[in-house]
Amino acid sequence: MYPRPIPETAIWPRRLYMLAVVIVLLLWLCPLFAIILTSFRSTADVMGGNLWGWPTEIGVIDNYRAVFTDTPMARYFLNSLIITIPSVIGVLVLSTLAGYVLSRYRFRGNMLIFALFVGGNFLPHQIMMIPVRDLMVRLDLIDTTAALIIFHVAFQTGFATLFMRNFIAALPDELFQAARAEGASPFQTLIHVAIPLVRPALAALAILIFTFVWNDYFWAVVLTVSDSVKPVTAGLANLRGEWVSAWNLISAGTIIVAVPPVVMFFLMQRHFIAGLTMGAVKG
Amino acid sequence: MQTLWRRQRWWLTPTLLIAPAILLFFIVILLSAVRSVWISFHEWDGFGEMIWVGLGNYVELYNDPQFYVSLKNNLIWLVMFMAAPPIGLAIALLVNQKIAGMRFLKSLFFIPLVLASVTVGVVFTWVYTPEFGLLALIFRAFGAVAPAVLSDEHFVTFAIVIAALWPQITFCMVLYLAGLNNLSEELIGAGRVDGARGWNMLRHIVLPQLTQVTFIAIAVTVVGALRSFDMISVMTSGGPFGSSSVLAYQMYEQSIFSYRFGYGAAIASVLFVIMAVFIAWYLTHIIRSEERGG
Amino acid sequence: QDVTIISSENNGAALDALKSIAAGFGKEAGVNVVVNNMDHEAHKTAIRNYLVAGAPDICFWFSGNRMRAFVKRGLFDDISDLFEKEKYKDVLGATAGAVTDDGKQYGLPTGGTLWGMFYRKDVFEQYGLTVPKTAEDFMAYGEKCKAAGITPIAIGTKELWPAAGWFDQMNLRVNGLDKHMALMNGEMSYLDPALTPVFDQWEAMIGKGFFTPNHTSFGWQEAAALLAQKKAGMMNLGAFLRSAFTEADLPQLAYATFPVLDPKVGHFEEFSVNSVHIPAKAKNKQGARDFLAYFYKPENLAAYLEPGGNVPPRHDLPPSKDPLVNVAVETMKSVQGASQYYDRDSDPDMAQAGLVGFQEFMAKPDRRKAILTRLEGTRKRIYKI
Amino acid sequence: MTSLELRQINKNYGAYHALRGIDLSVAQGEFIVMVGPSGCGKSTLLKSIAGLETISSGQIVINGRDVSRQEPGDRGIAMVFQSYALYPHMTVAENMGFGLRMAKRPKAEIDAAVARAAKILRISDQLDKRPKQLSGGQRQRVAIGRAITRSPEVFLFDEPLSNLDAALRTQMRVELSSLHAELGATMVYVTHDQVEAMTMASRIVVLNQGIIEQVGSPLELYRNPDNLFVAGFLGAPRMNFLGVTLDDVNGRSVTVSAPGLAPLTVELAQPTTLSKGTGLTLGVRPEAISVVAEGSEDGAVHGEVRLVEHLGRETILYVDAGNLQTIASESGTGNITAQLSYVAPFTAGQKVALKLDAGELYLFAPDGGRTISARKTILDR
Amino acid sequence: MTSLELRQINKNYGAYHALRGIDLSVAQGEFIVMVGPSGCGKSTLLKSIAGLETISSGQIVINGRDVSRQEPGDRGIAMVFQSYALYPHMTVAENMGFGLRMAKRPKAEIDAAVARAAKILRISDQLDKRPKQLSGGQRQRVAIGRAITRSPEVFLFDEPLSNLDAALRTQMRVELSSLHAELGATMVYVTHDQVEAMTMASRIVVLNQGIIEQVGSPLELYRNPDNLFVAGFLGAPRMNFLGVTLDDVNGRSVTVSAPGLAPLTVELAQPTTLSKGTGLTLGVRPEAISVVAEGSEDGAVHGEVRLVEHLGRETILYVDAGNLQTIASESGTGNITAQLSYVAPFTAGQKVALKLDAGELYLFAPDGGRTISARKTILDR
Ligand SMILES: Nc1ncnc2c1ncn2[C@@H]1O[C@H](COP(=O)(O)OP(=O)(O)OP(=O)(O)O)[C@@H](O)[C@H]1O
Ligand SMILES: Nc1ncnc2c1ncn2[C@@H]1O[C@H](COP(=O)(O)OP(=O)(O)OP(=O)(O)O)[C@@H](O)[C@H]1O
Ligand SMILES: [Mg+2]
Ligand SMILES: [Mg+2]
Repeated sequence: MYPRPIPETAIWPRRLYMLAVVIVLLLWLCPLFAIILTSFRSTADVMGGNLWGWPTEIGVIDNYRAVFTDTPMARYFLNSLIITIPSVIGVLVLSTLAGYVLSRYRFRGNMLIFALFVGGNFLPHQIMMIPVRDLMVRLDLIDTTAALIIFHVAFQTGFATLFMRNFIAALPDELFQAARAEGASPFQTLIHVAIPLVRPALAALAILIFTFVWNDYFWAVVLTVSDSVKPVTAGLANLRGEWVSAWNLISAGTIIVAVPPVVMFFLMQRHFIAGLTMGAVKG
Repeated sequence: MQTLWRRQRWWLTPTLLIAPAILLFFIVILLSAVRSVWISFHEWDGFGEMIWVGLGNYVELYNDPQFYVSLKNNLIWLVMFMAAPPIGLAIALLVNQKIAGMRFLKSLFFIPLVLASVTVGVVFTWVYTPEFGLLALIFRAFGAVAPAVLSDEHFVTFAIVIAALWPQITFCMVLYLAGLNNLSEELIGAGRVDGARGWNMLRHIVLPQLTQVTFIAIAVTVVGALRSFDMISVMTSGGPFGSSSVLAYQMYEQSIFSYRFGYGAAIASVLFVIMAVFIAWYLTHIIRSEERGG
Repeated sequence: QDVTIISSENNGAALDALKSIAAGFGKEAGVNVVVNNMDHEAHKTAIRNYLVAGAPDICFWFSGNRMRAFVKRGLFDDISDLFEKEKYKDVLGATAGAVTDDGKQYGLPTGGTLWGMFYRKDVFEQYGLTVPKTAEDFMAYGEKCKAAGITPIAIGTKELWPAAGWFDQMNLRVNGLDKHMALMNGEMSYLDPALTPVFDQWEAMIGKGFFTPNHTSFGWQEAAALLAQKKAGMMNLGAFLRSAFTEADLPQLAYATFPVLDPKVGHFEEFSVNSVHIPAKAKNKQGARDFLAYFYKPENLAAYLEPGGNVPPRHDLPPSKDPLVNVAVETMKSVQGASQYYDRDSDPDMAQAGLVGFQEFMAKPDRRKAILTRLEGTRKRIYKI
Repeated sequence: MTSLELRQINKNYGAYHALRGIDLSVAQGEFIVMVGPSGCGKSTLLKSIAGLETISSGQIVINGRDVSRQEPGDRGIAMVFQSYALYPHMTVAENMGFGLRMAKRPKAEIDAAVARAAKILRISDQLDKRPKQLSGGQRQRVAIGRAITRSPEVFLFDEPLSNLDAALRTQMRVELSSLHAELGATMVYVTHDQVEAMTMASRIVVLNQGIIEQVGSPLELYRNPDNLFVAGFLGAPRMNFLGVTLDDVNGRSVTVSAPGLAPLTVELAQPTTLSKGTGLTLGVRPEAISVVAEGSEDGAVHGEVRLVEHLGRETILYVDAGNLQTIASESGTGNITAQLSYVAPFTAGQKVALKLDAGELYLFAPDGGRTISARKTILDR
Repeated sequence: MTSLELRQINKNYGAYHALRGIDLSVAQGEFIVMVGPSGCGKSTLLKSIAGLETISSGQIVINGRDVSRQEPGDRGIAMVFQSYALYPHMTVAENMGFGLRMAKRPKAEIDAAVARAAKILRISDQLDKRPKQLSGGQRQRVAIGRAITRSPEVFLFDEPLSNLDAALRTQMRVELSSLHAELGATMVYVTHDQVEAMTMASRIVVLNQGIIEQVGSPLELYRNPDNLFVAGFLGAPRMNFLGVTLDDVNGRSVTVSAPGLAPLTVELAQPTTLSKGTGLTLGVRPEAISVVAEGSEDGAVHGEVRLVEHLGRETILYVDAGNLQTIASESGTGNITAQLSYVAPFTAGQKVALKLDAGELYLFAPDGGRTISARKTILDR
């Protein structure tokens, strides 16, 4: 392990070290704390310019309630879930299938397909903006959650395939040979051998894709209009338009938007580093 | 039928399995990219007729001062973003200790990674707000007055990049943590026996083992820098007067605000070419390491 | 069949009014009415997409050039029939022109915004300020404010357009409406010497520090908040800035016209008209017409306009309870002509360049030549000169 | 009855010719062990039989059926891998039943087959554990159990014991032999380990660079290697090879000698056509060398002890035989290895005289190294 | 002169006590081999000496200096790892010179040291290659070379040969022994391999569960194991252990027997205080067992051959000795292993009578398994 572990017997150095880490962490998350604190302030304080002093009253409940009652935030939230969950599932399915094929079968063009997946994943979004919009128009999907789902699944599949391919390629060859020797079909091998083994990778990938999709703003702006389909990121931008200097409300909205990915992350974090370790970090 | 399937399944199965991903990805992503290049040779307002102008858009771009501002800003992004891998590594090293509670702190360090860039943009706009913001507060503590960084054409890009670095550093940190997990215990032991310590250990033993991670961190960072859009859109809309614009944002602005989709596509294509250089570098690296069997 | 509406209302009260009108109509007509509200700025982007695909049945937009851009491309429905049926021409007067193209009507004006200078009476009283009437007055006013420690003019140019508004006002006062419109229509050069005095005086004001420092950091609402918080003397905007004021402070808000810069020039004002339209691709055009007719009933329209402080397009509405509206109505009676607003009068492409240019000028007045040259280049490109 | 037959198997990896015309016929119930240096194609051959590699040409016949083009699962084989290749996410029972489950057999049948195999291997009480919870030897048993449940016609093993430690390896080796006796199935077994090869095989196949050098029973190969390669490959420490010249031919008896080596007489299998003076290779196993009193007339070689290794009751001497021309022995050229079956009090530097057991000399032809000395009896030497 | 001294070394991993009061004194130039079952703490001890693990208590003294709290790089040791642990991004020369470079030695000195080490190991022509371009044996040499360049006071090896194949392992083993003779340095060597332990060690240290069971020369340990553990650990095939009861005590001579085992007389090291009827363990190595004619009075055990293994000239018999109570032998309980040093024509199922060599019997005390039989001479048994 590097850096060298502080020996378990050195209790004081360990405590001091933790203290130092906590201090760095506080600095690191300082902007976040600032906004959390602000979200607790009452409107009167904010309007009166009392942004950092002792709050005259606590506005947490009012602020957070305002976000949900004065705006369609609840709706945006639901939309985001409607968009994000199928996207994550779609990406996981497609990329597992593609990653399995790319890592377990040698055929001409294997590398080329892989390269295109990887390369496409690095394209600037803007270059696809107009044609994707046109495509969705032609499919009559513009301003529907389906448009966002299709786009996100298509785009994230590039990255996810790279990830899954590396992960499955890192599994021992002999497991697959054993399955084949036992008469399992390629599809059975995928279901019974590959997928159970890549579960940690799927977990890590699920977190990443979830945050990518949940956090998308650009495509939300390009492909949606109606409140009934707009995700929270675009919703948050809307809020800012309405509440320009009501920093307490904006802060509350911001925190609310951030909650699901943070929760998701904490739920799955056990697998996160482990999953990444095998999948992403290999070339 | 049954036997036909059994005979042919060795190639049919993989084909069927990979087909959906390929179809979707190629149609939605790759075809769109190609079509965009095609659009860049036209003058088009997004709904009317497309008028062929050949390289007209590119010629205009060549003479557009805003283009160079954006290009310069992209460069600033690129250069400043390169701070993300080393800082990410530093934090990863800091938290890579097995002490009770460290796991939880580590997870807290990850938070910026999962925040939406809109969120980060809002957070930092708040930090930078003149008079009320955190930055102003800090300056005031030292008896100084904070510059209004978001309205100063000289500071604005740096200010946005610093905000954008926040999640980017986190991403690099996560990658490095994964990499540090994978270090060979024996190599480190060998290094220690050879008397390498501290910086020497990092430089000669640890970093060489992290080259793959560093490579990915740099790749992700470069892409992030070139793609930067959300933060600019949220924090300044390219302002003041275009001074914080980058190619991606300028493209968006031209297409959406000025209704010049052909011109926007041309900007996107230029961005694409810049990116292509990088993608090519990345792919050759990957393919080469594949061939080495890694 | 449903009726869907996309609005871009930043004013919560107005939005509520719209929603209750919609609900009322829904109940009456027995249909489901959906109101999608968007951020004002985001809406400007979104409308380009949704008019082409996924159009609602009703959308809010701006009349004048901005409307015509869509009309030219056949994206707005011709509602002359509705005009005939409901005899709107009789009640609309001049504003009908703003929604007319080639003799046909494409929308209903929802309300006009008269632009001008707003201030707090109590602040003026407190510091002994008076409303500036002339250029000299204005300079004196500015000095006095600064001496009192408040900003003479609150402005936030983050959204770009407030700077252009200032330009419009000055150009109208210096060059008059015809020359201004010539510039807007691309018929006049941005390097024309006639513009020199405009920028000279503007530059002098900037040089003296009359405007909010770091104005590019602020949106108009934040700037309006400065006015409300008594940190600034005046602000050039429409009456909608009242949304930054608390109910208790509202009576203090007062309107004044922009100072006269050249007494030889006539009285022109900037008066922009918002409007509501039926997209050509709307699915339920009949429902949309029914809704518009309902919406445009005097009582409904009045309810909708009430919170925003806009000037009613129909002259058969009862007088507003809002003194500011009544002032505006009065003012409009004496005006010799009106422009809409920089970004509504000029080509969108040109507008984008102009908005950025004026913001830059306000921040870096010394770059005037470069900025104007650039704008001129854009004008030449757009109008193919 | 022939259980497995390989006919002219060729396998190319691109330009690389990994298997070159392999012919082999294995009788029902035989235990065939394949040995050969690393990279000689053992695994490739095994995988080709299993169907995990497609052969370039030739035929694989199992119990009379040509299975060359069939899927591995349909060939009636089962394979045990070096790394066990157990599915880590399945229990022992699931691992063992996986093949039958894939073949959609009824659950009762699967359970019965698993129980039977578990009983044979004495792992019935481990069935609910996961591979991670098992020791190396137990894992190996599960891997074998997985093969057994499928009741294949041919078992294939690719170095199944090489990941175990020495003691466990010995134990599993014995168990595998018993299992073979019990099941009576045909087994093909690849190993690096000489002891495994010698002790388990009905017949050993020696592979080298994609061709079969020799096939035969362990003792036959040990006592009567067909050529220099096989002679050198089997036996540890390795056979000593000395460069000698043909001094005299007398019917089927020849005399050879070398500088530093007293003349020795060797019986040939057939009268030779080689002419005097030809350079040949003489082979003698370390255990056929003994130390005699200095000056004894039996002393064929004189040298200085370079290193002594004591192995319980055996002693291995590495003797520096001066200018004697030896060929690539373990202790480097110029050394001769002797293995004494007693604890010998030698120390490095000591001068010794070595006697080569006259009945235990091998002579190899100059090119290709074909054995030309007479065949030895296998028992009672 | 004492080169390395361990005093009461303890090491805890949390609650797990991995090393328990290890005491050991190693003389300058000794070759110490540590053996023991997996998990007994060999690597832990080696790493503790190197300083890669911090010991919980005790002292490590190298050439008179207490280094217990020093950094690995300052202890004057060099370590060779099982997986070589070569720096993949450095050339061979850089790998070998890295330690000196870290010590900021002048370049000329580093180059000279590398060249010298490379010459000793015959890899001078490989210096510019990277580890990946080398074969296993070459890599192993580079790893050793890296240790040599640092001219350490003590070399530490952790199973350095276990990743090599059998032939290479034998070769490297001999080379390492020569290297040791050449450098005259102190070496501590951990291995799983009995042959390595027996052939290379000046002294063997047998570790078990964190304590030292016995220290001594290879033959001493082989001939005179202190206890049942050491007796069973060294020697392959393993010593046979039989449960016997004490029948008779006659001064230092006792008679033991068991059902199925004729009474045997064993000499003790000291007069015993054990009473008749006590259960003891009798040990006899497979090579001390011979087959005698059925009905001969020498036949101490009668049984049926279960398995025969032919190893070149040796034959190993696994004999099912009926109701004889044997303890955990390789072929399972109830079997007795005999190793005959000739090719024996036995087949499974045959009835045989076995004779146990009277001078080669070991007797172990009931608890802890301390050896109570008399010590054997090492030579000339
Ligand atoms: N997929 C492959 N592509 C190209 N060459 C291969 C491939 N698999 C094996 N080879 C080559 O074929 C030869 C035989 O390989 P094989 O694995 O059969 O050797 P082996 O006898 O099993 O060796 P070992 O004892 O090391 O396991 C080797 O030279 C190897 O490099
Ligand atoms: N870092 C550690 N934390 C906890 N326990 C450990 C650690 N390292 C080793 N151990 C335990 O200490 C004991 C000794 O381990 P060690 O690696 O020294 O064994 P070994 O004798 O080298 O075994 P092997 O022959 O398998 O290499 C083992 O039981 C092991 O599980
Ligand atoms: Mg192999
Ligand atoms: Mg170990």
